[in-house]
Amino acid sequence: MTIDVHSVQDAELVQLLTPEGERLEHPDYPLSLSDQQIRELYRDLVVVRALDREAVALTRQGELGLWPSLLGQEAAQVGSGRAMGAHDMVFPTYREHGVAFCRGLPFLEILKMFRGVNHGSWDPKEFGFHLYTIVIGSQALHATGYAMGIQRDGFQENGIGDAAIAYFGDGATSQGDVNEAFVWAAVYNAPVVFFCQNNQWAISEPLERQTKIPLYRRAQGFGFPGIRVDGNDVLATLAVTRRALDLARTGQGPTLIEAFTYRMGAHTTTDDPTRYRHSDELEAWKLKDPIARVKAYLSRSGLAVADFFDEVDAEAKAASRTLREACLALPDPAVSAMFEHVYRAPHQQLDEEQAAYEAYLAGFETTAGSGD
Amino acid sequence: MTIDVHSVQDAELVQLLTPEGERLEHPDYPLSLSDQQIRELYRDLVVVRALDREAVALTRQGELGLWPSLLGQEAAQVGSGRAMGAHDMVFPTYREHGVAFCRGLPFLEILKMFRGVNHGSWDPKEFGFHLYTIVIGSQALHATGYAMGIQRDGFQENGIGDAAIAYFGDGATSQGDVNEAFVWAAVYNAPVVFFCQNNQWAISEPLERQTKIPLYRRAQGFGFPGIRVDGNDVLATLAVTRRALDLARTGQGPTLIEAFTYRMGAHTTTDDPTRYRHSDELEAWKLKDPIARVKAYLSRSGLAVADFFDEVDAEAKAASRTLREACLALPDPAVSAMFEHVYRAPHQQLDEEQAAYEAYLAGFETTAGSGD
Amino acid sequence: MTELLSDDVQGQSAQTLTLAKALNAGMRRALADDPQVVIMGEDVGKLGGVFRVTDGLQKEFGEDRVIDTPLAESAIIGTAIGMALRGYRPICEIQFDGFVFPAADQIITQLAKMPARSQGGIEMPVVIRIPCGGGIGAVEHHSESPEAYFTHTAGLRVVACSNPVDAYWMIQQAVECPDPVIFFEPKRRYWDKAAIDLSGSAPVPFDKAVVVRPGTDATLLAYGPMVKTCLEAAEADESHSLEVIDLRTLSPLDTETIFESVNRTGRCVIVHEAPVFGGLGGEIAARVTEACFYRLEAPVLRVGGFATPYPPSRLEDHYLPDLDRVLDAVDRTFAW
Amino acid sequence: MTELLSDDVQGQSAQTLTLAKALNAGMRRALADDPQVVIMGEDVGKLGGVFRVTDGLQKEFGEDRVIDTPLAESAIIGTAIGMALRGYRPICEIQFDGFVFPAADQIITQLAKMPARSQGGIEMPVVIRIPCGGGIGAVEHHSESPEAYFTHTAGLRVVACSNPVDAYWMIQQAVECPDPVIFFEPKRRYWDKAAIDLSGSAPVPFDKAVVVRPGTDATLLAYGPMVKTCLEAAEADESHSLEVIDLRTLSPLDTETIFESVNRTGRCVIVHEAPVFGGLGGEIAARVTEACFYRLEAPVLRVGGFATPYPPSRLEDHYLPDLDRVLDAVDRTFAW
Ligand SMILES: Cc1ncc(C[n+]2csc(CCOP(=O)(O)OP(=O)(O)O)c2C)c(N)n1
Ligand SMILES: Cc1ncc(C[n+]2csc(CCOP(=O)(O)OP(=O)(O)O)c2C)c(N)n1
Ligand SMILES: [Mg+2]
Ligand SMILES: [Mg+2]
Repeated sequence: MTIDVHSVQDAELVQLLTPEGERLEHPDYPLSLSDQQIRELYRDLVVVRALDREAVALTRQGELGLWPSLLGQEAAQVGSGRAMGAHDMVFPTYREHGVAFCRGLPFLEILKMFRGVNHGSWDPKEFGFHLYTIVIGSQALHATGYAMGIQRDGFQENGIGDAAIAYFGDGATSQGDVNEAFVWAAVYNAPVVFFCQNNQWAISEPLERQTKIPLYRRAQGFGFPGIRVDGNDVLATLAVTRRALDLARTGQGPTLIEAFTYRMGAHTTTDDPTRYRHSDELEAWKLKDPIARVKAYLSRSGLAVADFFDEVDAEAKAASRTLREACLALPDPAVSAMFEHVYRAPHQQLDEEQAAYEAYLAGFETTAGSGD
Repeated sequence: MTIDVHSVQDAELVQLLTPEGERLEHPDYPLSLSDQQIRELYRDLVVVRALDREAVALTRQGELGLWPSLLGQEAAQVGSGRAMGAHDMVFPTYREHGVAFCRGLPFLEILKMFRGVNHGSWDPKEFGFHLYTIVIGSQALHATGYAMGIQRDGFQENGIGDAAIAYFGDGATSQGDVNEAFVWAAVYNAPVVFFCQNNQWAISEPLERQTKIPLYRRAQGFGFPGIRVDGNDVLATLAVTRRALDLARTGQGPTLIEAFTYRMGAHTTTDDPTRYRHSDELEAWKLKDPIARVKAYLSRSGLAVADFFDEVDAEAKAASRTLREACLALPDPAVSAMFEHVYRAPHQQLDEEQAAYEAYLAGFETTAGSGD
Repeated sequence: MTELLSDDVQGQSAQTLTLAKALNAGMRRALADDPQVVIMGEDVGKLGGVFRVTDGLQKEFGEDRVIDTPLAESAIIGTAIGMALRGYRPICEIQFDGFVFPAADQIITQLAKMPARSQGGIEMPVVIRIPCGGGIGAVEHHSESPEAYFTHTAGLRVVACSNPVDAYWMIQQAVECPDPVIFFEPKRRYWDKAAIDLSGSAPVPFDKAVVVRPGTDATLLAYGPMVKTCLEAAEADESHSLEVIDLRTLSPLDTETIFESVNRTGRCVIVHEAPVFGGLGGEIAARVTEACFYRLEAPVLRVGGFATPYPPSRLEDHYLPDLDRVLDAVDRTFAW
Repeated sequence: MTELLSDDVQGQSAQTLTLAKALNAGMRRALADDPQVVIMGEDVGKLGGVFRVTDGLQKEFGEDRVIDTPLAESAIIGTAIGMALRGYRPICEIQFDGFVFPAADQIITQLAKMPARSQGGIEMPVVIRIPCGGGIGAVEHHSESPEAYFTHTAGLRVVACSNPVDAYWMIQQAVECPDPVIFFEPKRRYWDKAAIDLSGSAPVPFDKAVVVRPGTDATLLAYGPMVKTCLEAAEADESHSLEVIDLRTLSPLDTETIFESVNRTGRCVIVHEAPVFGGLGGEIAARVTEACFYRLEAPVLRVGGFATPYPPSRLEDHYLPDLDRVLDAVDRTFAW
């Protein structure tokens, strides 16, 4: 099967930092960051990768039920995550741990979900980061509706315009909901950015099962701009996302960003990618690692020295240790948590079920002198 | 609201016969028809319009529950309908009476559905014309799946390649199912033609509620060709559809055809378009009438004389009369029809329900000495 | 704001309105009371909906608040969820019962689950209006009663109005409700009229059933379009005193009102247009039987649609429960 | 062709297989028997499905017959309908129970209705396989039991297998069935093993329930994953002789087998993982009550999920009916 979706890559790809760590300029995407800001991006990338790796380890040890690793997608997530303003609202899938990190969401909150403690129950408003959505593509519509709300609020609640940004994968572009979101966003000129991480795989299915042409071109068919960015380039991702968010918040409508990247790990910890893909693909992508190129750039240009890299590594290690400890200390949820938030107004049948079940559980306590 | 979807019209529109009846050539769509063939197309257009008008009249008289008139869309339907081969399979909406006519489906079959005698129960295989589909967009997927079946049959059952063709409206392009059909058709390179009759309205909603750009460009976003044809031009529609079907049956994949036309009547007989659209729009479109231009062409070029036109009118009138009589003579369905075709294998609960209901009805007969 | 409006409304107090107009008046009041309320759907704006239920509202409240949407039900609900996340209170219209299914995923996996998913952090005050039921001679997909799909979906409240007065109040209660509400409207009763006191506040709580006709011998349970049918049946039955309860709320069920009645009468017939098989009647029958086991003189009987798709309109009179079929079941319960 | 295959299969006769492998063997046989059979779904090809139920089938039968599809459930069913119209017999896989809802419209308005719509002219031999139920510690949407949405949908047959032998035969019966079949697979039992005689023909008809454990005092009705739970409960109950029926077919219901049992025992408990409220149990309870009214010593009781979304996995043991909750209901029915 010919992957013509790849062949066009180089010509159409926005890149500001080559895999070798060479800084490029792009006429449409000027980016000036302070040295400190670039070091911060490096720090984000390293810490996010470390935390993700810790979560994988915790899963292997049976502490989490499952973990969808972001390995390889750090730059796409940190670059876009750092492009946002405080009041923008992110609508993630289940793999946006790096974006979550940039939004200030404690990593532990994500672990709770994969430990089965809750369904991912942080406060979206506090972090400008909606709950993870597992049903593929659904959140693209939520983001679009949220953006319609922004329009009705006169674009701003907060002095500067707000925008919504929906994340989804290459596989998700086949879902009706995602395409309906494109229709709506275009028709209403809604302030929403569609951020597609094309990591080349939807579980075992390669990109050519979802499209014959590069995904960013989908947007053309709906009448708004699409752009492909090197998703392993944190600078390019940042610049492209910033621009798209600016367009959105100034009433210039939606943009589709295709972040061209690669899922370096398994789909989730329960997946075995050796069943469906060749290791040479993986090897080729290793050369495009999102972190190595920033390190190369920082070193080469003298923006950082060995001490800095050691410091960051140490920080990542410490954060991982803290995460692990906090995870292991997580209490199981109370039985009442299952019943109490289904409705806000009373629901007679559910209330009766809860009462009956609690009485039933209490029966064991009485009988056995103990219970949970 | 600016309708930028209209402004591009002329440049991008394939037209072979102007509203004034002038024959144009198009480099990509050569069409050579015999005089007789053109007269036949004229006949189709006139008869279809007459039958449709008769159905509207029958509805007004309470003989049908509802009728979605094709008034104004005759050329789009006859042109495409006459482009097909015997083994192609059409997947219509609820308004494709003209296509149905070209496929040899007796008009009465359609009336049965709108009289509430059945749900539109002709044999799709006999006519190469699937049942009407009311749920907007669903049939686009059926057509695509059918086309996948054609591929698996080695493209032909019958000596020449088969193709599937899905009809839908401008409103339908917003539905997830239609866009999913685009994804699938592109990915599998399925032998399917998507024939969108853009009649400018989805009930009360104008085109700009569904798209910001011309609809035919949607296909680009999925990686297959889209083309806009003058849907009031029976020759252009025929040529463009023929070409698309040929591409499909020779393994060259899907095409989206946007037939640019206008719904001259109400959405259905229960609709009141004066609530939402201006009569000047209607007046402007009257000048582009699909039948007048063929008549003008036939007259001007001497391909037909007054006798011919009178003959066709008489034929249309006779067909309408026959249709009316047959409609009025339609028997009501038997109660058993409701039960008997839900399952092929026995279904105990349904069988019991049928038996009980028939016994219940029989009870009335016993009591009243009559029943239905 | 509310003060001001009450005055406006007072002026129109005790009007005679059709059920459709009552809904319209209820929504007008909701839109006026709360600037976060919006209406979304196909043809709800300029046309005022295919049943004119939203007639005039776009003109009055503008295109930003009464939104003609592209043609996609999943997107109507999906974007309504997004608007609710931004603080809005959308009222979505599904044009006909049979067209709710493209939105099933957004309703079942997102709208219904998001409050529980967030452990209460997220409120989803979204109302989904669905004209339902048959009897208007329509084509396929325009006459269905899909309530059981939603009553089985935890996280949703499901209600059905049966008359103009309830229509006026219940739509407002639905908008005020912090939970997502599936709101069924009996389309063949849209033109039924009643005098409605448009001022004041709702006479009956949102989650209560109402005994609409007291009786002593058997209890008829119905909702939506079948309430009127049951009332007519009760009137027609000269040999028994039939109590008729309008359930109004389908999830939760007001079992207190139901059980009190059946414990008194000892007989119960449930009537709905939806297919009996797997319908809401089974749930009610099971609960009634459990709660009133020793008082039941006969099993709870159900009258409803058959296990077939809704038939072509020339057969719908056979499909739909009518006075005779209701009384047949009543007779059977007495003959048990 | 069938002759030839029977020989092949004979060679493997009486193998011990897991439920997942039994399904695999059943589908292999269906694919080999009938060239019109195809498999469609996400990751069903090279990966062999996330539960490996289709493992090796693409390799054996090619990419044209075991089709990895784009990621869209509505399209999986919609194109399967199209393929069926062209004469194919698709077996569609929905990856997890919670992901069937994007396909609800195609299933409910098209697949289920098309045979009736066509007055029998169109046959829709489409099978939709859905791994269902909880108990595997999964995240949201991966542990649900949506059967009641489909049993309420006229035109569909709905079945659930509970053990490897049934899995092997029922999947073949489903493929042979001219009606659309929703085929539920109890995912937490995928690894249960049993010896299966792979040759011959199905030992039990497709539309029959089976008494899997005879008893005299009360009847337990279950299907899918709960059959094993009920068998364990019956074993554990030393004071009563409990009969366990595996329903196998949910639409239609084999009421003959059910009523015969309850008329004998006088007591009945229905167990399913799906929420009790609006679940299939209500339908069964209503029918059992009507048919066995004078034999029932207690109302039919139901044990099932609560009227909540499926909870996070650390709470699923509370949500899922287990041996204790089943026996609690049994005790209640005896104490009535
Ligand atoms: C509606 C739906 N169908 C199926 C699934 C199962 N599923 C989970 S992830 C996945 C693949 C998603 O691929 P992609 O969109 O590329 O995102 P990625 O996992 O690569 O980040 C599938 C099929 C799901 N979660 N939702
Ligand atoms: C899923 C669905 N939603 C809503 C409807 C109600 N409805 C019938 S026709 C129509 C408008 C269709 O517009 P378009 O696709 O442009 O076709 P046209 O009627 O103009 O031929 C609508 C909303 C429907 N039939 N199906
Ligand atoms: Mg991917
Ligand atoms: Mg239209």
